[in-house]
Amino acid sequence: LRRHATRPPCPAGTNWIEEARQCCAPCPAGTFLVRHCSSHGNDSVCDPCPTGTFRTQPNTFRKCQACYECDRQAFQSVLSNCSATSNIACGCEPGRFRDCLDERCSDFSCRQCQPCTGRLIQRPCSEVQDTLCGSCKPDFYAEGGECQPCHASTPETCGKECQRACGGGGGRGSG
Amino acid sequence: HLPILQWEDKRGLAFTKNNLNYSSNALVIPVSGDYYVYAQVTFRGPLESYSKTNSVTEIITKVTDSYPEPTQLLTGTKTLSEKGNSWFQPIYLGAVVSLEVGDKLMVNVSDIKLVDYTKEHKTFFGAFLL
Amino acid sequence: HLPILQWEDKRGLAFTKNNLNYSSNALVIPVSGDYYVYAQVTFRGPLESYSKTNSVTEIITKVTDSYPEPTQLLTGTKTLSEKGNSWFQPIYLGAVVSLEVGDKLMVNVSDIKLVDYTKEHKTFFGAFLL
Amino acid sequence: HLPILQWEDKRGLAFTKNNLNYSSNALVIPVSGDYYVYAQVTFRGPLESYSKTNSVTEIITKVTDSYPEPTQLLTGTKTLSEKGNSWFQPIYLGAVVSLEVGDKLMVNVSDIKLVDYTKEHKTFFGAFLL
Repeated sequence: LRRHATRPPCPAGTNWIEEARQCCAPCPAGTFLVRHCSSHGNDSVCDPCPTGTFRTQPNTFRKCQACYECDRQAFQSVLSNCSATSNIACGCEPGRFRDCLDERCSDFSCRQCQPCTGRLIQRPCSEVQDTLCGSCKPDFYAEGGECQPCHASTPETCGKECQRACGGGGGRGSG
Repeated sequence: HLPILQWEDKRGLAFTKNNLNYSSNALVIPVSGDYYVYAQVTFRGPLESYSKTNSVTEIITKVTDSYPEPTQLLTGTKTLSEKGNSWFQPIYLGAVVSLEVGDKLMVNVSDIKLVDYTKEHKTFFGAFLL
Repeated sequence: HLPILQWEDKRGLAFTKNNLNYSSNALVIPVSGDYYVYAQVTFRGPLESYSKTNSVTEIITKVTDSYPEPTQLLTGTKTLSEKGNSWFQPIYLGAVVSLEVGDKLMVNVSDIKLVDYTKEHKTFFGAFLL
Repeated sequence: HLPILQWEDKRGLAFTKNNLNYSSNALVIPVSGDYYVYAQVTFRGPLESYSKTNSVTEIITKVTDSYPEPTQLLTGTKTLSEKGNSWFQPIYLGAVVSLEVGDKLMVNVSDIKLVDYTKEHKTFFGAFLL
């Protein structure tokens, strides 16, 4: 035996409204329920979501959801503004990529792309990952993990790698 | 979506009453009103060395039959600075939320493997009507 | 005094009722009594070109017209040990305090730039009469 | 057992009422029922000439005359990663528990020397009947 009256399931496309103890057609996305329907079920009163709020789906909620905000302090930028039917979407300002807190990446900071000074760019910086730097550019030679310009070296400082990359006696005034 | 925690609702310190029942990982709201909802999750590591994660997150969410997306009510996110050795990190959340009869409350976590479920007084979840 | 946080009191999950209204950054107590007062602030950093933050603090204060100084009711202060990379630190506070009609409750923080204001479920503030 | 904290129950923000009295370090339950019990302890260190602390723990326990062992109701335990310099770590706990008249509630800590007892708004303890 069921102690309290169970309610009949609502016909497809309608939601049970406890207050009205009946099924009503939901309000469209981008709106919320102001007044539930009368007995014939499809005359609910719905209002548009106020600015700064949204509903992505048809619903029988009394309020819309608050929009998120982009973290301007962390150099996030707005990819698409919050609308009545969609939350704000945030990305990174140019020259920065997302440093995600976890796999979901719902929280992220925007770190500066590395410049690859003196190096070839194997994969450019994008919204989701840092620049991938390649080997030294022509006229640059590798030294201590950095790429130094050939013209900056002198015969005395131009070691084996420098000579290989910069050809012969090294940088200034050579040839 | 993030993994949902399962709870003990009868044994030990756990209990439910006034029709605020627990079923399929959720507290089911019996009467519309304002509830103080709270949960603590104790996370513990070490993290697997390969894991890129260095944060833990706990979210209390609301699911309503008539709406396809869960609503995040309360979120606690903490970065970890004790990567290597063993660590403990409790996250407590609590606040008043307006709920409708039939709403379901759940606790999601960023990584279920990091949850310390060994002692009932370290990880807990509840709600009461104001 | 420490900076005072501003709050949303109508949109989304936010609401006020029973005359417990929000005005000029404060919850205004409508009737004397014991209230459970709570707030969570999620702090996050580091901010580039910003001196390294060693700690974050959240304080729930009470201001009474009849007394010039705010009273600190609840304080959460946490040192930070996250090196260099981005960090998140939630601080939750909650307790029962005796309040008089007209008292104003506010949340102060050590540094407003470090507050994560981007999602309503990460930083919140409220009170209810027992 | 872990050391038990002592509390101020009259001066400043502290108060007791409705026969929920404080005696010998415990809140004594005057009437059986469900209570929301909470406590925050702010720990701080390091203390000179003191071994490095790896973690801090706060436990709200219940002692019942009819049972020789205290029951751990709520536990917050946090490892510390602050290297050398001074650190602060608040731990907040709160939940609903079913209590009987005469039950005694206490707060235990891993190390009493590390408790910041200097300001009443940083370390506090309380309960209220639902």
